[in-house]
Amino acid sequence: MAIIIDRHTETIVQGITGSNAAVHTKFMLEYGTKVVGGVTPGKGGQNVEGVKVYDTVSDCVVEHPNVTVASIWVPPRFARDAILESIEAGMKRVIVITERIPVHDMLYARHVAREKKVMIIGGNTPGLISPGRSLVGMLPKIAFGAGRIGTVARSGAVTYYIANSLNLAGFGQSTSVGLGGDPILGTNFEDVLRLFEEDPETDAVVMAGEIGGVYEELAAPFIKTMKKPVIAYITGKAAPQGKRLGHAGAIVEGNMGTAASKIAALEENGAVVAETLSEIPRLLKQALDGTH
Amino acid sequence: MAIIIDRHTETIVQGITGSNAAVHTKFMLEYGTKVVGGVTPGKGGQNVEGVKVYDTVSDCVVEHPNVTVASIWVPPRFARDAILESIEAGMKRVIVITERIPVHDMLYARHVAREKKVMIIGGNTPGLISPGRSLVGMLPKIAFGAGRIGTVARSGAVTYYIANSLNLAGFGQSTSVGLGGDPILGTNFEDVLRLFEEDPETDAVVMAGEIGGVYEELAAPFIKTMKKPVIAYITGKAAPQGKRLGHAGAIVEGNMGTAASKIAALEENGAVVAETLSEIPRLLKQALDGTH
Amino acid sequence: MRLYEYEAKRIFKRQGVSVPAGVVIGRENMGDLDRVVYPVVIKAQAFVGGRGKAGLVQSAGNRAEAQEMILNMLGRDHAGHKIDRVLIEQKVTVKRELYLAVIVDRLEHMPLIMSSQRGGMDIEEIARTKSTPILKYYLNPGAHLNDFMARNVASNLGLRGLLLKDGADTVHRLYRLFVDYDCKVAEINPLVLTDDDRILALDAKVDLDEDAMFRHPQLIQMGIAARHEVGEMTEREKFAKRAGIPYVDLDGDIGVFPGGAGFGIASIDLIQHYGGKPANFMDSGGAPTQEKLRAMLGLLLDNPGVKAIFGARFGGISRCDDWAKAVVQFIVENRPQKPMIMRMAGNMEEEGRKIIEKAKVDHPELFKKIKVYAYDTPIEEVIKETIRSAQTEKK
Amino acid sequence: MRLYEYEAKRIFKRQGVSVPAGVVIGRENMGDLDRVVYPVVIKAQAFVGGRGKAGLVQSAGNRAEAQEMILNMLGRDHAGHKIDRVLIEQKVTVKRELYLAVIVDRLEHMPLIMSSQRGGMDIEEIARTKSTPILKYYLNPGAHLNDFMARNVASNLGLRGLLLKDGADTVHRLYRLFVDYDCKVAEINPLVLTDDDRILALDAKVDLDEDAMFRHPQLIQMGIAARHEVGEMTEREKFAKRAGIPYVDLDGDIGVFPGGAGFGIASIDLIQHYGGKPANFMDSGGAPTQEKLRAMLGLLLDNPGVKAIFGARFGGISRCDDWAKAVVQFIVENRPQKPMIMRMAGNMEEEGRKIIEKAKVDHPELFKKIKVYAYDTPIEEVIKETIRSAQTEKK
Repeated sequence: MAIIIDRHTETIVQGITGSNAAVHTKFMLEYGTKVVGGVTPGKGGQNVEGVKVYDTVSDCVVEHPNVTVASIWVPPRFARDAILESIEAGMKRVIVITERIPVHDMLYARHVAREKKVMIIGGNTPGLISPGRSLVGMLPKIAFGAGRIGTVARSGAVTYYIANSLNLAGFGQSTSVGLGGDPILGTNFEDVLRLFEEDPETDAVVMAGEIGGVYEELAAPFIKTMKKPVIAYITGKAAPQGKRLGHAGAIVEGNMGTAASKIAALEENGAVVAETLSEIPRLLKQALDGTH
Repeated sequence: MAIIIDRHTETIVQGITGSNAAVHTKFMLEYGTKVVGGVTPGKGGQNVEGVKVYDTVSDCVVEHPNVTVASIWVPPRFARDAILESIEAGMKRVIVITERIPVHDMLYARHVAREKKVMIIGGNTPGLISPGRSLVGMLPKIAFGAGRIGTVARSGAVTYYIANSLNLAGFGQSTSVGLGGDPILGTNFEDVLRLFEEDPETDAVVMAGEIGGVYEELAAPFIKTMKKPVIAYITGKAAPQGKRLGHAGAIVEGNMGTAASKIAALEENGAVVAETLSEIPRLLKQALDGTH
Repeated sequence: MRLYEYEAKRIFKRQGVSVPAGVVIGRENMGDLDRVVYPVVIKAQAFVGGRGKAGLVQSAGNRAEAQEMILNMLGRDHAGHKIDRVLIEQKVTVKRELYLAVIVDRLEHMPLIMSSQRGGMDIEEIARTKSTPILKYYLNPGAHLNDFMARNVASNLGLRGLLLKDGADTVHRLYRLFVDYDCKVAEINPLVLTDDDRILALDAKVDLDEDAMFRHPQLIQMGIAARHEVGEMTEREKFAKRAGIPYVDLDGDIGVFPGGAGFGIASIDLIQHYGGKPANFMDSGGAPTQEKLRAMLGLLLDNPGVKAIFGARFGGISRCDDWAKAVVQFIVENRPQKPMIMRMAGNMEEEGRKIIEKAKVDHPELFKKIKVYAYDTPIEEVIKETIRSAQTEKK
Repeated sequence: MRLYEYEAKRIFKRQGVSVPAGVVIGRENMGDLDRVVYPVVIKAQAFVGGRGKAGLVQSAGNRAEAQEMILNMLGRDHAGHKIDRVLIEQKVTVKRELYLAVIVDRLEHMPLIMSSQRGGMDIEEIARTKSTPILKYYLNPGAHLNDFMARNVASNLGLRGLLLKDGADTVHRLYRLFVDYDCKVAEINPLVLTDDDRILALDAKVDLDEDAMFRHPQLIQMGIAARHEVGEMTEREKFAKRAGIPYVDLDGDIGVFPGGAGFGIASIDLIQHYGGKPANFMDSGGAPTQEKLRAMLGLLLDNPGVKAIFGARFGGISRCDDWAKAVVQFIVENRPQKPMIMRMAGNMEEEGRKIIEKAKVDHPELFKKIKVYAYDTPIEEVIKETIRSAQTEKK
């Protein structure tokens, strides 16, 4: 077992005829992911890398009733509609690769997804991988290896470097999840930490956050309740201070959003915070050995 | 016990400073109904018949946390907003006296009410009365007397004549509900029949429908399952045939909507159909005596 | 409120739903036939369907042919409507006939989009026999139509490739029209695909919500306002319309002066049931003014066919005292000779009673044929007495 | 994307949110001071708050006084921004200062309307100490603001009687603005009630969603387009902006050529951690073109402060082969003398490796100071080596 996807997961690619989507459809198929269909309106009947293209998600679902996961590769202005289409057609998990989706669009899609109990991951996620079983998105397979560490990060490249760093130290991953780099995310740290906490194939979690936003702080109270160790890596300590707008943001978010506020919230709630990438496997080992 | 309202029900009047609402606030108070507040935006602080006027329903609810029923007397263009305001402020039943509310407005208000499990009665309802206990709306008290017959009708005046006819024959009412004359109703026959079926103080039900719409036909299958006798009175047998538009209506509604289709659906499902007003108490007596 | 096809198509055009090029022609502008590119289809404008079978939709290859057909159609009666205009449209070559409609579904209480790959005159038969599927797409009230929903409908219409987008666009525009104009129905049957791959609304049926007209001043600018839809209006019906009174002439002799639309319908049934013949249907609306009540009585008094007047007021939102004042004033001013058998009960009944009693004392001669019963007389007895009076008057 | 107060107020006006009469003045249009009705308030235009305390908001009773103050403000530095415009507004007499804002709440993921009966500079203090309640009104994303909701907010602002309607109208318009312009924040602090009972936005703060600019061509027509918000831009930053590259100059000696924004931030941290000094922050975006990659390298090469370049590509959506091609072409065309220590791993790594190896064989002299490590070298080793190279170069 892994979280969110496994080797039986059937998946579709929305926007499959785009060049990036087409290349990564090939990579996913090579990895063993069951890509059963693609969707591009007006291009129904074509095929991409041997995968049949449909005009609508519902057309695809008629022929593939077991598909539960869609990945979204369409341009940002069409992302909201593509997400809603997948939700209405019955997808349970929607992995949004598209980046820079308008904030109001994503708020709305997220709202509909929550009402329908659908998980959106992203936008601007590299996707997720359960090494050796399934890959949805565009993560480079070389970075990952099967194992018992869950990872969850906002940045795609940081996800790869962490897995890389873990692999070099002999730690494989149960599942690696990219939350996405957009400001509004369908799934946040807490959601994924909960899944890892319950997953019998995961022993510990590495979470990587960064300056900006509130998701790291919001996850902190849950970490306190977790039985599994959490190693956190927060970037942006050296970044120039971000902007602030008016009083409204401060009223709502208080002092959240800096690297320092995130590190403090995580440490106070029992996460072990790494300073560098190479420190991560070391701290992980300590935590798992109980020597920490 | 009666259905929907009883002597403990606290109620507010939206649009209380209008002339009709003001007169009927007086009548309701005289009847013993607990009218605890009125609402007219911009007129907060005034009072009508000794009832305090508030700017918003929420302001009123702060001072009267037990109020659960609102009646709506505002002009049609403000009705949708007034209904939604009452729903959001926590009202459980909204009695819409206003008539000729735009269809799309009422569809929306009805949709929100169903989501929030709020009962809307009307639009264009005369209201409802549990004789001797409470009256919300503008029904003339003289028409009604306490007893054990439930009545439910679309037309206000027909409601009065039926109660009148029942009273002259010695039958009082547990509750008399006016569904309302607008084309889209918040509550339909079936909803009210269910309440009467469960009400220990109701022995039988008189329902009065009329040509047009589909609510009578939709209620028929439920009548089949009822233990209590239902006497139905359908008007419009002599009315000129109504219009029909295109094929769309026919595709959706089939042959529903005529007096004949309603009478047939009701009789097939066990209702006893009266030809005249005076026949109603006679058929009721037969049904209750089991001699029918 | 139903629109004529040409009115509906004007709105379609505004909203970007494509329709064939067309001109509306009546007797006054036959000259416009010169502006038309032939061949054309000539369609008589009437609310009532079945035009095809009645010969009111015809093709013409040239101006002379068209003019002859039009002159032949104008003035004809179609199910109670006099044809006074035709719509002339350029003929198009049709590849496929589809069906598309947005409707307020009164069963589910939701907007409903219906679509079928087969449209045209036999759509009801298709629906009944399910020979071609009709996709029903429900939306939550107030919801926007998302692009993918429009595509799903277009896909169900069998539109592929570039046409998928055009079809979705048509669905979008029709749904927008449905919402923006407060429609009860917006139907295109047939929606056609032409031989040059255009999507056109060949027919257009729109039913607007009368109760939402207040927020559509643009319709009035377009000359679309409340209208009488069933048959030609009588003079009395026209007068009633101007006075804001829903009124329909029937062919009996008992004038009906009821309170409320619902009881108006009931009283017609009851009069027939007891062997009488109602002269009219009438509705006072919620709380009529005294002026309106007097106008209502005037309609009955002026109708020579009316031999007796049945009146009823069960005071709810409308009060008995107001009603009594209006009735008394009417009687004093118009000195009716016809019997008026009425009943008054409900809110402010006592006050109303006093007004009537005082009038009787003041003007005994005017009240000889006038009776106003109270709560304790069943309404059906009042109806029966009115029927007897009408029979007496006729003798 | 933050707007200047005068830009925000232009949008306010368009949407019917009342603002004081005002003129924007820079050195080029001081003559417009003649058009102003005195007394006025002069407000320096800057993104950064704290203008009051910095003496950048002042009152003037006449033209001479105003001119002197303005000349004094123009050119001044305020937290890294040079003041080049002021907004001059007619002075109003304030009865009450209120607070009103609509914001994307990132905790609840909903639009949030906040209102308080006390506004002004101490609003954060009010929020912290709860001395005056701040009403938080959440809306479902995509939901319309119903009239009653606007009234509830206006009522919380303490507006009564006729002002209730005016206040609700302002709330409506601000919320519409928030939705129509894809705002992250639309804030009025203070919203004032004047002595003649007008409701005016005395200040205006708007933060737009950069990612939604594509659907707001009207903003570009108004002269509002993407801008650099933090401090004055350096020449390199201006060049980067034109090339569509998020880029910030820092004051170190290691040029950072990362893949992805997230790792760009991480690499700056790591360079500092290991004792180096980054010269810049840069973001390639999702899948940069080869042209963009070369422009990114050009920015670093042309910067005399950069002694060594650190590069990293972990190919996800961006492929190693594309990256390798761009890097090789850049090297061949520009013959860089600075050390470039890089690492390439991920999708299409093998293909990328072949491109680099071939280039090394073809142009051995160009690759003397250039290293491209692979998957098996930890990224931190690459960073450390770059730091060492930079130190060597400086000697």
